[in-house]
Amino acid sequence: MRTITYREAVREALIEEMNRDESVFLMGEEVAEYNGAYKISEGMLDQFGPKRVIDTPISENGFAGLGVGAAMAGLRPVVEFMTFSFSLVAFDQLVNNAPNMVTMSGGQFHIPMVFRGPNGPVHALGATHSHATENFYANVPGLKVCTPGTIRDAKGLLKTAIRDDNPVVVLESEKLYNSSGEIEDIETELLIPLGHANVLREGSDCTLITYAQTVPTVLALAEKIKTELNVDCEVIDLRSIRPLDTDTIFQSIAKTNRAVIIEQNRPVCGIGAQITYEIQHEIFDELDAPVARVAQIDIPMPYNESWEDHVFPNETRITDAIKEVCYL
Amino acid sequence: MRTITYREAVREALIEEMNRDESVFLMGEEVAEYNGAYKISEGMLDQFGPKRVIDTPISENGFAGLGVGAAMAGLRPVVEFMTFSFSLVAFDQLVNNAPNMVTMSGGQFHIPMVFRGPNGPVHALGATHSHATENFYANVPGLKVCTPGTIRDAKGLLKTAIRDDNPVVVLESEKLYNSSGEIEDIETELLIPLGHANVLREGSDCTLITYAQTVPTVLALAEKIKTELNVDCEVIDLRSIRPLDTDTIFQSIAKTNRAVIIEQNRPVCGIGAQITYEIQHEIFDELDAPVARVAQIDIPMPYNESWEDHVFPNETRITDAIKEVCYL
Amino acid sequence: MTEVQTDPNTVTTAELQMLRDMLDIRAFEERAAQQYQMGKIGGFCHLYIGQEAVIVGSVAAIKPEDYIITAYRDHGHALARGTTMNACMAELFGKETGCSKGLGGSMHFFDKDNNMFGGHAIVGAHIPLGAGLAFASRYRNEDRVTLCYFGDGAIHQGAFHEAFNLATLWELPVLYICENNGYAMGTSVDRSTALEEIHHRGRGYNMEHSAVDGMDVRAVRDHVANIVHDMRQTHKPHFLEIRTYRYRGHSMSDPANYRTKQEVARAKEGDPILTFRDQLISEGSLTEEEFKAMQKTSRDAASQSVTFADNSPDPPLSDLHKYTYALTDS
Amino acid sequence: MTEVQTDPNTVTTAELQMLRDMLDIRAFEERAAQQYQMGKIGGFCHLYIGQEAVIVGSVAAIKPEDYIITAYRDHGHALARGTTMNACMAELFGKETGCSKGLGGSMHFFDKDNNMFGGHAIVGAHIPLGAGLAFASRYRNEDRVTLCYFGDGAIHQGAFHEAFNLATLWELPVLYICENNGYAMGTSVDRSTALEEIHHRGRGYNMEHSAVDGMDVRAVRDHVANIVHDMRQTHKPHFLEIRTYRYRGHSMSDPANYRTKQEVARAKEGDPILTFRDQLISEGSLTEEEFKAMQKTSRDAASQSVTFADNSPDPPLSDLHKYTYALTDS
Ligand SMILES: Cc1ncc(C[n+]2csc(CCOP(=O)(O)OP(=O)(O)O)c2C)c(N)n1
Ligand SMILES: Cc1ncc(C[n+]2csc(CCOP(=O)(O)OP(=O)(O)O)c2C)c(N)n1
Ligand SMILES: [Mg+2]
Ligand SMILES: [Mg+2]
Repeated sequence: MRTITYREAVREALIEEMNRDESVFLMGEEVAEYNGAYKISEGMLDQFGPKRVIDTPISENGFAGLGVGAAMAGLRPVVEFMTFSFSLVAFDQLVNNAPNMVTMSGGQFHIPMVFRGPNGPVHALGATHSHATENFYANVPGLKVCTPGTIRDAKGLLKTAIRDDNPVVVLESEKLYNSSGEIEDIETELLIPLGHANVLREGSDCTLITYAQTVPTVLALAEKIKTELNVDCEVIDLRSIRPLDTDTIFQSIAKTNRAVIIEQNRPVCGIGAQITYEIQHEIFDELDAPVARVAQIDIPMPYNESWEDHVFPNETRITDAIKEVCYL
Repeated sequence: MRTITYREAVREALIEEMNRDESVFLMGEEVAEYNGAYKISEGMLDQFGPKRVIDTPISENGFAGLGVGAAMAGLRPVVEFMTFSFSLVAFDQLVNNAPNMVTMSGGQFHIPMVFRGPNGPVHALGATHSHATENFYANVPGLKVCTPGTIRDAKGLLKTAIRDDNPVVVLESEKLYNSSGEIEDIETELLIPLGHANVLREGSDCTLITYAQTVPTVLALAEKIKTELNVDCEVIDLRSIRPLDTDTIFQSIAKTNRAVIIEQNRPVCGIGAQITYEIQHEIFDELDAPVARVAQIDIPMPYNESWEDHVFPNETRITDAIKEVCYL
Repeated sequence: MTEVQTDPNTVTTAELQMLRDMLDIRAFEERAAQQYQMGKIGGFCHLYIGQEAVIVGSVAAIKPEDYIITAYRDHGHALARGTTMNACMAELFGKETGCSKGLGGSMHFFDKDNNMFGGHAIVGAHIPLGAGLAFASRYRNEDRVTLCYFGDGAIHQGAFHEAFNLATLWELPVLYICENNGYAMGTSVDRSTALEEIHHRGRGYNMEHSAVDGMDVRAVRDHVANIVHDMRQTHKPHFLEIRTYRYRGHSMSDPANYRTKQEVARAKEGDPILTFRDQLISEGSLTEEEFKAMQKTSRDAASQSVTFADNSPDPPLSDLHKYTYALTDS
Repeated sequence: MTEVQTDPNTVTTAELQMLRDMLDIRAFEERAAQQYQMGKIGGFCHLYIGQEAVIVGSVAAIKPEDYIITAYRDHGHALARGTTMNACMAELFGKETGCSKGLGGSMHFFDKDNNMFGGHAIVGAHIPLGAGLAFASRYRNEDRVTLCYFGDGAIHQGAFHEAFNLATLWELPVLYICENNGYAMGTSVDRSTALEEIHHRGRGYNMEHSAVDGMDVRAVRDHVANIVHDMRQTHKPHFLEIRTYRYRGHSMSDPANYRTKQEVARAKEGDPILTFRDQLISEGSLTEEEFKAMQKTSRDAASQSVTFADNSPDPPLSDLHKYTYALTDS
């Protein structure tokens, strides 16, 4: 084992898969000469050259669509969005062209492609730059969606996504790029399958379900809650939203009989709502309390920091939700 | 009272509001000289002239954004999407520009604007042309979203939306355009407020929650279910998805203790999931059975008719869901 | 094609094949119209009648390994590329024997074996895909060009713009062909842009551009052949406006009141099939009888395709979940 | 402005004001940079230093009732339109006294009273809004033009394309101004398009286009004045490329390694403020002392604005739900 950053983990995944397969290439704004707006692709232009590490104009719809076409012809594009807030101008390519090709062609064509980049609110960027898009993409059959919240997953999920023959949306977290953690040695091939949630902390009293940037927050909070409230929380990192691993969720709740879902996104028609539907429909009788959800407060993200801290799921609101489901 | 079609109801709303307010205009593809792709705006070019009934090139992102700008300057644009499947190429204008302006300008600017047109699967149009977009837009604070499922609502909700000072997404149903029903005489000003669900059928055994094109289906089925299964269903038409009238839903379930949600859209992160979260969180103890949801089968919409009929919520699957929650 | 132009016999054989291809498309579309009226075809159905010379002439100028991709008015494109009438009619009927297994429908024809990449129904959205196909060819250093077709209404979509800039910036070997049939649904070209000529839009990207008469199949073939010949060397994209006319309404449900009977009649006087027939006859490479025979062959094949489609099965409901993800998917 | 050009005294007064405006922007931005380093400003902060002549010259050529709208590098645009330094600095600090109540931040400055329509951070997405502002003026038959500013990187967005076509088709009185500062983040213009000159993109829409030196505030003012003068008659849009240079990195976090120190130094030799100062001095309408005094006034105002912002309150959390829907909303 060794310790690297989330940023390095993403980069390792890209480099390893590009070394392994000539048909994989990276395309996006500032990924080459600038070494990446968030330095994910640092050094990759030097290593792979301009043929495979490609700077684009500010044309998300254009290069996302170009990637879909290249994938139809058998290449394996990795398209970087500087942030997924900018994927909204390319939305039609992700929702119509990439996911529908297999069905519309009766199975003749598929789209082995990755859309990746940071997703979700960061820090004082305001309403236009703070979108979390997972619920949009999770709604679309034909897409797969994963949300690495740990260093291992940042590498292992992306490597799997690049080898997947379908369009996979890999939603990273800018807030985690500098975080570091343990991971296997570079020699070991680290492939983490999609659709397998990860129990990061075992606990008997309450299940906390989360993903992406709130994973470390929730893990830390679980310890605090144990000492302060003597509530022993089990923490589940979803890892992938589509496919969704409901089994792991159900098994945990069968034990704890209580669940709180923490999501970085807005509440309405979000991941929390979707998972709550599954829980109450499949294991209604296991619940000793209604499922509680902690999401953004339902307003456009304000610039002011105190307001932003309040809008984003924070310790106070998560703790209140845990107390609520535990009737404390 | 009199009987008109859903199409005529939409047209009456447009004509009345344009007569009432000079600043209201209609813009979209084929709305003027062609009299509307679905003949909604038939005769309106003759009545209001090319200044206020405006044909556009195929540039949804462009004219949606033009509308947002015109609204900032105080006009009240009604932008028609030929279908909301085509709103996906204008997604950024609906999700970023229209809803964020009030927040970002600290309340200086607002967007009195309507985006309207048919939404949801129609008939054998295939994967690219069958999108239901309500869950996308309902997720966005700053937008309002309504879904007329009756002739009265087609007129009354649209008139209210046009007078609203915020961007309102009015999702009509092409499948209902030719349907007809009772409505107040033309003299009476018909304004139906957003955020008030409509109990279309009273019943004591099970609450059926639906909206848009499945409203007539569910109403008819409720009668059948009464005679065939002797289950007395209460039918709620949501009318507006954002704001959402949870009170009416809760009151009904307090009576029936059972709920089935029927949605025209795909299941994941949909309206059904959202409403289920609210129900189980607010009135958990009122439920005698888990909430059941009937949505599209989770695959891209196929062209083949037998497959399409199977994918779309149909009588069989709705009936099964009712039996499920009633333990029959 | 360009190379073999020299030998007169091969030329004649090839040209007679072009005539047959146009007759096939015409016969297929007329039969499809009839079947649509009989309620055997669902959804939208956009006919290609009148525009046959565009696809037949341009495809005659490229190699089988070259790529093509188009919009939703795609029946002619599949047929010209070699998809059988049976597979096309079966697709319209939603049958499993269709070129998209009955899951795509009229607007979503695909034929991988014939390098036909669809059949795309969101206006303009496939134009970046065309750039991507050309990108893949360059990435692999293949001697392959891509022909990407779209209508006159598609040039006002953002996707068009972003793709055109990328194609010129990266020198992608893609020939963008705007099939200017005068109308986008009910909107005549002059009501959608202030440009005098559509191909002038290439100026805004520093992209080579030109126009050709789409009712003259030889002119289309030769013009495309020249462009493609250069493109194989330079890899530079080209924007070609092909002027044609759609005889029928936009789709089966369109009465086309936005244009006069006279206008349609005038257009039909320059019918691409009859014009070409007369040329071949006057040059002695075709007789009236041979033409009639060809026409009959095409019409018989078209009605055969209806029988085939009628007798074909629906895709089995047991496969409902088979086509959401790649068939190779674990 | 064009009308009054005739009276020399008014011209001098106006030109001295232009100098003051440029000095204000420069002083404000330098102060903002310092405050950002001190951690008092969150998010992204894009400075306008070097580009002052673009906004000051163009705004000097229009009337207060004309509309302007721009992208996220918007501090100079608000200041030039009349937003106070206090309101601007307070916005950067996220305070309730800010021009957007502290809810918009650096990229989302708005000032309705001064007809400044933002402050838009999605590249290209406000270009259709600019067309919409002009549309509204025509709809009401107002004698009003709209100036819509964006960067050289924005011309490759679909929104740009669709708006340009609509503006020419409907003859909307909007002046589209591309502030070509040579780079979109780290991407030099020649790496983003095959066009030789950005304004040539107007050719693809049949839109009038031109270019002017953005380091010469008089040239900008006069050129814009002429365009706008015509536009008030013809209502026709125009695409103007203004060539300028950004002295600082793209945002505060950008070391700008993609360009050489020499290149930056060369650009600074043509500094718009110093050039204009020298012109005025040599013409006798300004002395070195007066200039120093002006500079001091600007700098004092800038540091005053920091005090003001420091002492201003955050928007109260009790208002959290106040700004999601129109304040007029029931
Ligand atoms: C983005 C989008 N907007 C609108 C439509 C509806 N629509 C389908 S075809 C069409 C007209 C296209 O005309 P043109 O590009 O000239 O092609 P033609 O039909 O003449 O072959 C329109 C508006 C669509 N499919 N996609
Ligand atoms: C649609 C979109 N894509 C990407 C970005 C990220 N981004 C912000 S500014 C910028 C560069 C813009 O450069 P330019 O248009 O030249 O304006 P300048 O910064 O030079 O003023 C980029 C890529 C964005 N804000 N929006
Ligand atoms: Mg056309
Ligand atoms: Mg720039």
